[in-house]
Amino acid sequence: MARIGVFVCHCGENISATVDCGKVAETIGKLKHVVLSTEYKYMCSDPGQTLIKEAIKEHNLTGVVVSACSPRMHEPTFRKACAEGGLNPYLCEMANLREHCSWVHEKNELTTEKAIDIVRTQVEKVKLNSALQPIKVPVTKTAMVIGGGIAGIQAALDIANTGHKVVMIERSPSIGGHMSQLSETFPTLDCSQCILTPRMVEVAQHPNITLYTYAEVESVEGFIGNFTVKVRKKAKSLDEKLCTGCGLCTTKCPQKKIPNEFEQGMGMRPAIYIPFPQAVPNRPVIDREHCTYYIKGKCKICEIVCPTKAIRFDQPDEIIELQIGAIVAATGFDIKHADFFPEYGYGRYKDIIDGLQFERLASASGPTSGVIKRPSDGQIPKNIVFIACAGSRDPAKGIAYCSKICCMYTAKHAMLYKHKVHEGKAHVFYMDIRSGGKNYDEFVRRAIEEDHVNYIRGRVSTIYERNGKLIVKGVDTLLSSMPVEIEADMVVLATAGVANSGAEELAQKLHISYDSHKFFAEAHPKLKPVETNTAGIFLAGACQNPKDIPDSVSQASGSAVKVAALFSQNELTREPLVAVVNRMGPPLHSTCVGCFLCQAVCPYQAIEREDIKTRDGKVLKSLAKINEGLCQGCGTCVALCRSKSIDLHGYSNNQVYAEVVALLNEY
Amino acid sequence: METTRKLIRKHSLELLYKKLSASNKVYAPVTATDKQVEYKYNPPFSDVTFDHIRSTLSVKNLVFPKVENLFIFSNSKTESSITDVNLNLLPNVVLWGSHPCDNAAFDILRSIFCWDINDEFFSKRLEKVTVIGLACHTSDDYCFCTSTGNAPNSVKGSDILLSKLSGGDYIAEFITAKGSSILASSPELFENETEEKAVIAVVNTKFSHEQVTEKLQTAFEHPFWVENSLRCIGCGACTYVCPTCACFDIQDETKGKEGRRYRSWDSCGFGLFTLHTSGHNPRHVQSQRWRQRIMHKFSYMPDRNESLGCVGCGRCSSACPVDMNISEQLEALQNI
Amino acid sequence: MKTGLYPGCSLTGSARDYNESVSALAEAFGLELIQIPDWNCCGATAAHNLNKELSLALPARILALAEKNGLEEIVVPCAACYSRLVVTQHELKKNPELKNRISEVIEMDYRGTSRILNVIEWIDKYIIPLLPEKITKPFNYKVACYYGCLLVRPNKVLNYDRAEDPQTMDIVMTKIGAQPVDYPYKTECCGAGFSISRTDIVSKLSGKIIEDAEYRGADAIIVACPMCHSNLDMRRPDINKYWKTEFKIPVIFVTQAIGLAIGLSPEKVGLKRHFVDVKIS
Amino acid sequence: MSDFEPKVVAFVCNWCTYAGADLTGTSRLKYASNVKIIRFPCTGRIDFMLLLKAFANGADGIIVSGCHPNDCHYTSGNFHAKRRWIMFKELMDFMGIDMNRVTFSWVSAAEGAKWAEVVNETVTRIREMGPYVSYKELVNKTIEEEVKNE
Amino acid sequence: MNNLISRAKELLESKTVNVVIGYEAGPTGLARPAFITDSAKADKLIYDERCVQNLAVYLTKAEVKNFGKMAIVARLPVMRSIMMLISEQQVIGDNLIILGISEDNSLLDIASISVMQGYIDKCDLGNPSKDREILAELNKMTPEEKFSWWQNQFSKCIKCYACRQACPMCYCIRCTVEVNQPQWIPVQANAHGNTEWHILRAMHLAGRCISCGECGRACPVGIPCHLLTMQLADQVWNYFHVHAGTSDKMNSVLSTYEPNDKESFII
Repeated sequence: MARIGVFVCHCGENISATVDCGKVAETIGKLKHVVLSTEYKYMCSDPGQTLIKEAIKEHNLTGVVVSACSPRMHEPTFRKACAEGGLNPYLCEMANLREHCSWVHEKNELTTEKAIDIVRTQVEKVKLNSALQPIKVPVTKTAMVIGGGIAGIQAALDIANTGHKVVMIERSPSIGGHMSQLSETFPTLDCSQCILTPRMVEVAQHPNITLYTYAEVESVEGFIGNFTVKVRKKAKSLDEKLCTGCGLCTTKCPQKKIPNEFEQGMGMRPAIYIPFPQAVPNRPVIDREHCTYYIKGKCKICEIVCPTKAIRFDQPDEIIELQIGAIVAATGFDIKHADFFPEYGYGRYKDIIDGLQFERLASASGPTSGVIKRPSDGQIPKNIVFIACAGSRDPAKGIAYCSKICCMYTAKHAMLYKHKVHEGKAHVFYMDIRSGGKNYDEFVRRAIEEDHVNYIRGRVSTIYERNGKLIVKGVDTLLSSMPVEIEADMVVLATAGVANSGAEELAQKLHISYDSHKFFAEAHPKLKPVETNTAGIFLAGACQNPKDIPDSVSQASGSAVKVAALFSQNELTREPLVAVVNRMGPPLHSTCVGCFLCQAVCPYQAIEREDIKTRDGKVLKSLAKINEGLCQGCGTCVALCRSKSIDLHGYSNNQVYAEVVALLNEY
Repeated sequence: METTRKLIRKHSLELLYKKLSASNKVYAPVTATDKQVEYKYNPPFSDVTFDHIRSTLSVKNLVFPKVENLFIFSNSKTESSITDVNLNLLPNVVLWGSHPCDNAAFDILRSIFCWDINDEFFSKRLEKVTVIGLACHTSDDYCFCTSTGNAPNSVKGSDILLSKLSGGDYIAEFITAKGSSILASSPELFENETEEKAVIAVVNTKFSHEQVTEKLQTAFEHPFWVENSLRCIGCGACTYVCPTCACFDIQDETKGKEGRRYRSWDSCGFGLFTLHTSGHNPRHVQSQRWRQRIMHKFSYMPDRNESLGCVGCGRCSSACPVDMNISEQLEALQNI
Repeated sequence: MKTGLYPGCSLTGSARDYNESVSALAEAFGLELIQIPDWNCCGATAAHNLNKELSLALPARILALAEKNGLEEIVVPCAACYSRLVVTQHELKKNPELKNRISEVIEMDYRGTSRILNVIEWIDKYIIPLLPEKITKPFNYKVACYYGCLLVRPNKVLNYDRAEDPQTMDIVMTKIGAQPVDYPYKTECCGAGFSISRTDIVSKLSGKIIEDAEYRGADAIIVACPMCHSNLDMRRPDINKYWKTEFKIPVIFVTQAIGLAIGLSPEKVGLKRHFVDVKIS
Repeated sequence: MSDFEPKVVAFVCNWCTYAGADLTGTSRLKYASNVKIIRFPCTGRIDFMLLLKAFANGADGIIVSGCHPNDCHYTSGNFHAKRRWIMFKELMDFMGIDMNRVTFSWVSAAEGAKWAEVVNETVTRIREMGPYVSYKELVNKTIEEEVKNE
Repeated sequence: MNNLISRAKELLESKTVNVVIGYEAGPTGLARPAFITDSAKADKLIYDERCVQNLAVYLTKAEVKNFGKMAIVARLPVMRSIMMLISEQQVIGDNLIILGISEDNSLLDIASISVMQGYIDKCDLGNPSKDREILAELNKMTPEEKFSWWQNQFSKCIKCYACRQACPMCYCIRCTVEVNQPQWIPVQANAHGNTEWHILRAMHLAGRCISCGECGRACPVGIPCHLLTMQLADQVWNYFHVHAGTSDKMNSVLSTYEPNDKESFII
């Protein structure tokens, strides 16, 4: 027989000022199975909690209803108190008399009556609560970092340095990401490669890090602490153990006219190539799409010249399966390209380039060895226009957000230009200058004041070519509000930062959510910016939204700590408020009929198929089975299940039904 | 027993109907818009049908309602109290125009409900019912009353039996004291019987129920059941329309402090009918349930209740969505 | 299917040449155009600055008349009218209450089911498929396609072509043998809003449009809007006076160009009504 | 019917509307006390049968509320719920069961004021409509008849 | 019909299947489901307008499943039911041979599930025209009229569950009405219990009903309960542009969603 204790809290006067707490306690005390119904000024205080603990023992309570504030506030408090009093914490419910009653109604009888209804409802519910045990799942202490840019590198190193194993997956032939393409970095103008390369090498040499480049995630199954990840190692057409990285093959390859991705298409590379001199690993791969042998069936010059006979034309893709405990997604971003800006003439006029292309032009290792030469004729531009917010903050273009990094790198670009072309004129069209960050605004001011970059507040409507010049038509909204026309030799568009290609597919493989721009979604915009809604998967860097290097690195370190915290436990405990499929003895085994429509509604792929078999392996019946590690307890499957074969701990059919009845009927 | 027979003209029949309606609830068949024949309380005489072969449902609900309250209860913190149903408040009912097959079912139901202990609900209700039966002048392929020991003009179960004359008048046969009292209270409505013979439907005998009963003694494991019930979809239509099926379920329904216990119709055709809490089901496939239905009516009841559990009305066959024709199966069983 | 035609005031007044070319094309391609009976002013361009309900009621009445006459699709050659009609349909679709209110105002049932085509859409749908066999005199000229503002804006409402760099008219031109030039002024303002009050602004803005077309070697400017046409054509003397130039480039409606390409006479397509001589035919 | 106090049950999700209603409280915004809340983890958990149970137990009105589309704590529970309500509402409309007595809303954890508005609007509407007699009759009349054994 | 019989014989003789599920004529002249296991008895098979029952209902019945490989006579609604049953993992397509019957009662060559899908795609998948007319009439009624119309219908219901048992999609081994903790649906066949039962049934078939009308046909007391599920089938099409039973991969409407599903009643 149920023995329920009810504790009505006054919350100082927060509740008792409008609700007659004495009457509530008295009325509830008359309910069947309520053996104790009492009131107290502050239930959450130490004496209040002690009251509960003692009552549990004294009255041998089987259920507790604390009638106080919102369970979103103090449910953990009182569940803990019950546990300390010797009662299973899940046999405690809260009746929300404050936020949902005393604070929102006037003092009168109706309010007290409502309070009684609310408490009665919880009493009827708690009678049907079951004692639940936290769910324990083991943890595989190996992390996977997807993406080898600066965020991924930082996360991998931080995790590896805590002593845990890390697998890093990078889809291009080298790690380094966009940072390796940059010339110099704001706000210090130190060389990007110089600070990045040591980190890249550290990754390659770290005993706890296994690096797979030219590899992509094929599938992810499982749950926090227990992921099974399949990785496709694309064929490099190379025996990496034999290759010394001498690079002879790359110089002899006859196919040399392939736009170089690392140079943002501003240079060419051969079909067998090392993406850039500092690449890690410093080994070539054959780009099978462009390789003459794969296209025409003959050539094999690289094989002939290779001194160690390392070329393997028949190498297949390899799928490896890894057991992983936590995943850090650090897949970075891309920038909006080409035909997105027809009015800016990108793609039509050679001398209109994007920010990353300018980085390569300005880079000492770039196609022009760091001399700012315009692509069309190699002339040094005398008059250069930078357009910030090319696409960003433009709802009409479908990108309403600020790409965050453009203001700063545009200032840097203008500065670099002025440092290299002293007599040149640099103009920047901008909407606002967003230079929040340590030493950021000073940096922009330096561009304006010391380097005399001409900042024009206004947008550019169109760019077209006339008399060999690029006519940039815009408006100056600060001085005259009149149209401005600049005859430029070159234009640099700070195009919007967008989600990397394949982000959506990867998110679907990881079962994490993503926003309408395909950026990965954090679990909470403020309080859980590193977590995703899928437990055990964390975010680092610009895959979440455009970020600069310090932000990416900070978040990467944050995600590393999350992983390390997870790996500090041998097993995980989770709230047991999960769904469960009923089971019974043969011949029924369960009332589940195995339609598996629940699999379709589950946002977490937490519903598995379980085959009931005879001893000789014949399948008698297939049932749905909830994976407790994955289930988050939303209950959508419960409401969908036609035969009511699934139920949800904490919100069971019996409980919610009893709540409806209790709320509307007097007892 | 020699019974009184009188002639009653059609217009007098109407007067009788009105007179009975004044002091009783009269339960009479009408043809609904969708061609279904259903019984209603006190329909206008003009709506009452005299030509139906069978109503969609039997009239067993007069004595065995779809839902019957057994008692109501209320709980407080410390005690529970029970209030019985006051059966004395039941109204008098005249069942008008029901056919001999349906009327014969009352005795069979009594043999079930009052087999060992008297089911008060059933017998109190039956006590209040006066049956003015109507002999069949039409029949169809589903009818097989003659195979179950009944006849289209059997007086079993009727207090008065009306038989139609070709001109539209009726012969009234007074069978019981209840019936005779109606004659006594309204002698002016009746005339003496003439030579004319009533029109009675012809229902051919399809099988010998004695022979069926005998065959069933050894037929429990016969493959017949599976072969002939594959198409049965396991609904309860046959049992719910049946005038003699008497299985029920008992439930408590509580709302707040108060609640009630009631019984409602159940069916042996349902898979859950015999499902144990353990998950074991002694009749776990449909063929076993179908076998149960026939066995119960043609073997177990003759054995235990000394009467067949079937009156040959043919309702179960006509209601079946997949044409599980009971007389066809019984015919076949007789010859296995 | 029958297509309804909403001519609006321009096509019966200052842009009769446009109207003639539309009719000539319909006739030449065997297309049935039914003028919406009892049509009224669309309210452009003043009504929406003065009275929102009025500015919606006027086009709604036109659309309701089309619905009433069973015209599921209507072509609106004038870009201003087109804009007003589409905007109205859009506004009333998202606001059912307003829709009921407007129905009351116009005392007619308005459902908003008509499909509204601008002239390019009409050409794309009905003329382009039949065009190849019909071309007898390919329009072998360099053309600057001038879209103006109302044909493609507001893009969110019209959902037609690219607002900043439209292409549809250029594509139509290539189909009749013309070579569109790269023309940055295709959606620049012609100053139509000031065509009565500040003609100097019109001259200044329209002048730039013409100048760039000539600079890019175009033989003609192609338009699909009566107001664009009147500013670039009728105002030409003022423009030349303002800029002290001698611009001679003709301004031709897209329908006229197609008409010429299929061998219709200049008179038939209304070319004789132009202020700037069209010497290219 | 001037003294008619409607009984309104609110089925809300824990993460948005329940939290939003908490915010209404924290903001001390007042609303009609006729509404009582039952908490669910997600609108996806809310069985359509519960709405019928609420009516059967004497509710005159119902509020169903959860996270705005795309804001679901569980990513998609509210989308599934939306489809369920679309179908349910169509069925109820077809059967003549009055869905004007049910308010469906999206109230986020930040929309404390909206919650008060939703409640007050619903209570006002139900007050005008009066008690849900036809559903109550459906339940009570038959029981009464059965109790009387007619 | 001869084609059907010879095909059935061929399948049974070659042991390709163990049973052919089709129709035979009963003693009263009605057609009824038949299970032919012996080729000698295949001559009993008939196919004409009388053959109305949806045979797909048998594919999930325990005693029928025991046959293993089977052939089934299938007109459009049966084919759509089979699609649904495969998509809901109740039937294994490989175990089935479809003896398709066209609109004009001729035997179709349905070699595989994908061929069946091709056939279904070409058919009119809306509700039958006679039901469409009744639905249109009902939809014209006021809410009060609808309520009393349906209450009048439900008052006849005896809860025999013939509607459920006849429906191929109602294959649950435990129906919600049989759940008593909590008792979702009142057990008794009264106005309340009947109304909620019919709501439940219709909702559970939303997006899954293939408009065969079998539930209404099976009802011994003549409640046109198929109109409820058909109305929802119409609405599923209106809202989501989906017809149930058109693919063996499909998830039903209520177990899937599109973020931009349109509704007008959520504030």
